[in-house]
Amino acid sequence: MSAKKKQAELIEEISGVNPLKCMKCGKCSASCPSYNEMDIKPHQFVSYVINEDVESLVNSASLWKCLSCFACVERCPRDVKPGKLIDAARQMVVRQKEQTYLSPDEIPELLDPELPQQLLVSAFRRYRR
Amino acid sequence: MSIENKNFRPKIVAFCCNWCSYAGADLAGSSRLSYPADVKVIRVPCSCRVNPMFILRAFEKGADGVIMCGCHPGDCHYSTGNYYARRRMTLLFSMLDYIGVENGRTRVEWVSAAEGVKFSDTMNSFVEKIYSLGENVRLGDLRCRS
Amino acid sequence: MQELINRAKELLNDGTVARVLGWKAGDLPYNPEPAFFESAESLKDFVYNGFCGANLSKYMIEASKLEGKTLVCLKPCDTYSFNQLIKEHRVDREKAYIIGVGCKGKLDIEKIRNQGVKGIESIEGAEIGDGADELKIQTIYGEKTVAYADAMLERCHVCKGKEHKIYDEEIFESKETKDGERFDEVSRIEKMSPAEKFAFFQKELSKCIRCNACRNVCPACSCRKCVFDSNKFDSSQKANVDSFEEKMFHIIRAFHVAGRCTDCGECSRVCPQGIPLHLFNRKFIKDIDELYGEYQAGDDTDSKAPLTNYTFEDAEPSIVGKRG
Amino acid sequence: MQRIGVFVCHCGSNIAATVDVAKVAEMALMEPGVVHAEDYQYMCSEAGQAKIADAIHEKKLSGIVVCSCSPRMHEATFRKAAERAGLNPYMVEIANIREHCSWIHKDMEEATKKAVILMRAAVAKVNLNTPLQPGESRVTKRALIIGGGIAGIQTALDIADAGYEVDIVEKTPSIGGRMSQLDKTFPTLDCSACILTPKMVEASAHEKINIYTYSEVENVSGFVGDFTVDIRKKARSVDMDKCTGCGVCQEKCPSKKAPSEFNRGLNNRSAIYTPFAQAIPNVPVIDREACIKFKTGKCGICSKVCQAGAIDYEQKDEIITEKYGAIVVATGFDTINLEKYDEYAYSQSKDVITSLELERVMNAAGPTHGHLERLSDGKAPKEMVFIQCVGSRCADDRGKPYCSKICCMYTAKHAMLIRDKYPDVNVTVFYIDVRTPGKNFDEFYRRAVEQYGVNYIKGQVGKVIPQPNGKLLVQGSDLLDNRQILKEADMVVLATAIEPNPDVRKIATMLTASIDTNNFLTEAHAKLRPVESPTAGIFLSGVCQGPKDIPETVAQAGAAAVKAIGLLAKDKLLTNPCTAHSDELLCNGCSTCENVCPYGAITYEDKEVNDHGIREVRRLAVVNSALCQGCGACTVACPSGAMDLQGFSNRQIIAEVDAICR
Repeated sequence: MSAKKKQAELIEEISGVNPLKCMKCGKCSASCPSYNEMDIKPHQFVSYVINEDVESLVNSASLWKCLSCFACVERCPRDVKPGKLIDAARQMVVRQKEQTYLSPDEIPELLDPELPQQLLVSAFRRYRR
Repeated sequence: MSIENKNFRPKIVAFCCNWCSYAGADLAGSSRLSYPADVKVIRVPCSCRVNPMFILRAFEKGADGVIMCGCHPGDCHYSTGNYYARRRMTLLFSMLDYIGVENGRTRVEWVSAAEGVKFSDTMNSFVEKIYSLGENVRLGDLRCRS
Repeated sequence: MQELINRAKELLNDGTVARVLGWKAGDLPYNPEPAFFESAESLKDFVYNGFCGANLSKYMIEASKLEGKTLVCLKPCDTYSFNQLIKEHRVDREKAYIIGVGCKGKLDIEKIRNQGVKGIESIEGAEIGDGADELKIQTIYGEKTVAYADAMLERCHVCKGKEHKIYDEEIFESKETKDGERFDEVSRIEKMSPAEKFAFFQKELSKCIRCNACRNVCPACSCRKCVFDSNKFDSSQKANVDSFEEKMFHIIRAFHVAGRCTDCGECSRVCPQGIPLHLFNRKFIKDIDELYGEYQAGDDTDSKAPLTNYTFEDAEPSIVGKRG
Repeated sequence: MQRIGVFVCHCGSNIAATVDVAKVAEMALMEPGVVHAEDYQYMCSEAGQAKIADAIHEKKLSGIVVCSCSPRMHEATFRKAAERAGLNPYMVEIANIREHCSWIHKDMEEATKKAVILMRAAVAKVNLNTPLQPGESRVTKRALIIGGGIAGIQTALDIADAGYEVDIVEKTPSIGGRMSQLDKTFPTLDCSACILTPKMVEASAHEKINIYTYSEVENVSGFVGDFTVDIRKKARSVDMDKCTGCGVCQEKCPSKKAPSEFNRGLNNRSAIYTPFAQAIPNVPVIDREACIKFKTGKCGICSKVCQAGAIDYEQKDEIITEKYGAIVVATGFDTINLEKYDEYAYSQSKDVITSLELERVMNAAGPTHGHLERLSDGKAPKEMVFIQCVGSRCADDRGKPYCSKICCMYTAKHAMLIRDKYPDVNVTVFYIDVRTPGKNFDEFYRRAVEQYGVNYIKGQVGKVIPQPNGKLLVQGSDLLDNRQILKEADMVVLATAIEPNPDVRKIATMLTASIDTNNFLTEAHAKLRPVESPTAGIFLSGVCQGPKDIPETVAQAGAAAVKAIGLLAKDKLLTNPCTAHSDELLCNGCSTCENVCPYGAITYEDKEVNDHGIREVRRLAVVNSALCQGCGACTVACPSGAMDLQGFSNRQIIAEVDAICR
């Protein structure tokens, strides 16, 4: 199996998404608040994965422009959820950098008591897996 | 229960009603949705035709699993057949469980004529379950003299 | 007892009934047997005591075909069987004159023997009128006493009640004998591991000698021809001990009577090998009660039986695995 | 002992590619009773059937097994072939080695093994088969149509024109259905009412057609040729014979706050009402929920103003029981509930409407008398946005997985009509795909784009946000330009997915007609029997079977009518001989079987029997084989095993079990 194919499969595995279900309706791009900041648009994430070009996705600006607001995840009529794909690409980068995960009991002492609750929640939402 | 016999191929009897589940099995076939060859289907007009004696008979003759499929409750071709079948099978399975036969060896699943995918998924999971339970010793040997 | 005999004589003499179905003394003090009495004179052999466990309902199937009414003595628990037989059109209510006889618990000779009482010559205290809490037993080794309750059949400890469900007249007071829960033993088995359950039933069932006593005594097993004697299922009795029905006989029998069995306990009472056969029937009753609502076969003559009834919301068979 | 012939079909390569057919035939010869076995390329072909006939003659076969495709496919073919060769057709059994074997297994050895076992089971069964003779049942020459929309009306007219009595049962107070709510129809743009009303009138005037409006099917029993149906005629509170349809009652009715079903709740109607002016019958009903007389006991104005004295507050529901030979389901559709699509702001803004609501807005008899205006403030819109595929083609449970089929065309129609009548209104359509297969359909869509300048944008809308200024901000994407679009619109129209009428589930259950996961009625064969339900005598007309437009509905309605006529034209039907029968000597007379029989086919009789010399009168179960449908419920309920099912007897099934477990 080519390295490219492996990467694409890893994305599918991490995200749990089958990109072939996409019917290219564009509702994700229509919903995306960061659309104008992105070089690769949400609806295009899917075809990058299908075309096994995860490399471009990983090097894109979009990778870090996605807010994980999950509007595309909520509204996608085909259960494709581009937000999860881009999140998976981020996970892949994180894993490649060999950063390990925290264990839950390590977290409390790392928390700043001044930290806004909402930030914490959105961090959990973003990194939950 | 360990599976020592690596060549173990279970014998599985599937009773399917003519109107829904047999047609669902046909649809699985025409959609080329595979499931293990260990499953052999017996066509009955309705799930209510399945006498508990048939199921016990299958076990006694060496079946490792018996599954019965019928129309979804409310959709029986004969209006009410599957309701009676449901009670009969619930009680029979409970009795088998009561005498110590693993209840994974028996199953009832409602499969409509449109559910080829469900039929194949059901058979795949049932066969997998039977593989995990291994050969059926208990039912074939209920009254062996100690 | 004399009261009952007198009343039977009266009914015979005035032509209300043509015969009496009751019990007559056996050759031993503890084995009276069901009998028909055609004349007032023959009633001298009539007995009714603690050993008259036999359920006479089933004899009414044949008696219903005879000319005239039959006086039948039914204990409270027997009346359930009679109702069930009416429901199944097996007996003719018009052909029966039912005397609901009181009951203070029926005795199990095996329980007496198990207490080390052997060589029995006579037993005192088993009479219905005695009201004694103790049995005085004369044996060839001298007199022994056994508490009445300790000698009772299992079924009397979980008695369904003193009420006769159907009768023309009642005679004798009944006594409360219930001191256990009907489904305790079933629950105990349910909690066992599959291997333990299997071992338990294998041990019990391997005692079976296929004498068919359970089947022959069972009021629900009243088919003209039993499926086990029929070639329609390829299950007729064959010499081969390995054949299908040998192994599955008791399960199939229990299934055949499921929803119809009144839990009269006769199967276990008559089993010469002492197999607790009622545990099969009671399991079905317990499941039916839990899954489809409480149902007592023989409570009435017209309600729908659980296996010929349904609701859309009935439990799925997968509940068996989920209940654990 | 039977003399059995086994015929193994290659089905071209369908079977032969995965099953060693020669081996199956060879193994067959080792089975008890088998005296002949062969394999052939296409057993169902004329040559294949000739081989079966030849073998029956030459080898004097008493039974045959065909190892081929599903019995649901060719059992009838082979039974007929056997019958022509002089063999009782019920001496034929099929081993399904295609759908249940070759098509699902890849390994040849494994598939061959399984095919051999399936063959053995069929041989074991045939060994116990007995010749069966079908009985006859009568055909009631009357058809029932459930649903009085265009599908039901067309089917009724076609059946009635063939000379048979037809009853239409319609739930609402008038026939006409969805089509009566439409303004114009694509691709011709003719007015819906103009083409529908004559049909409604024709149906109501037809001497063979009887219409029950404001009525519902309550219970169905019986079977093909002989259904018995209870119809509940709901209390109309108006005497149909006396009412002249003058309409004064509706005018004078003081309760005018009930939402109009016909106008999709966009305006109100009176408590006593006809749904629309052309309603048939033109007799109002009193909505008892809304009527002041029924709620408070006071009022009675309609009764006072009715010259004909037709108002009857005491009227009660009436149950009519009627017999039918055939039943056609034409229950139609509704639009889905949009509450799970909050992003389109349907519940937040009155100016976001469904396409069906737009039909009412555009219609001269509608809430705005045909003027295109915003329902919030009555202003004329300048920017209109249409959103396609709302709830259609949806993989999750918010919508429907299928394409609703009609939306692309009606949206093009709406866009075109608006641009035609109001050229200053800009119309934008957000689409995923434009699907226009159909005669003159794509031309129609192109006209919308090319002639009428409708702006089609490829890309779905993500969100509709109501603005403080009353406008609607539409956030969409243009996938071809690769840009996100923010557009202020005055009105948004949602091409809402259609779904089968929710009542169809109840009706399908009564009819024992099968239904798919989307509540569409299943056809007997997707390609070859598209207007018949698998349940004999039940036919499908219109959207209840799947999404379709008016011409398709009318075509299917006609097809369903032809199938029903084909049934009604017969005087007698051959009945399935696979019915239950009771062994008199084993029967206890206990009534258990009677209690589970869904057809009332079992009765009890006192009969004299001779049981091995004992002559006595016994209470015995007797099966009426004309009523028995052969489900087998009684066979298992019977405690004594007296009840058995011909063609699926206890011994036959046990023989199959044994053969499989051997």
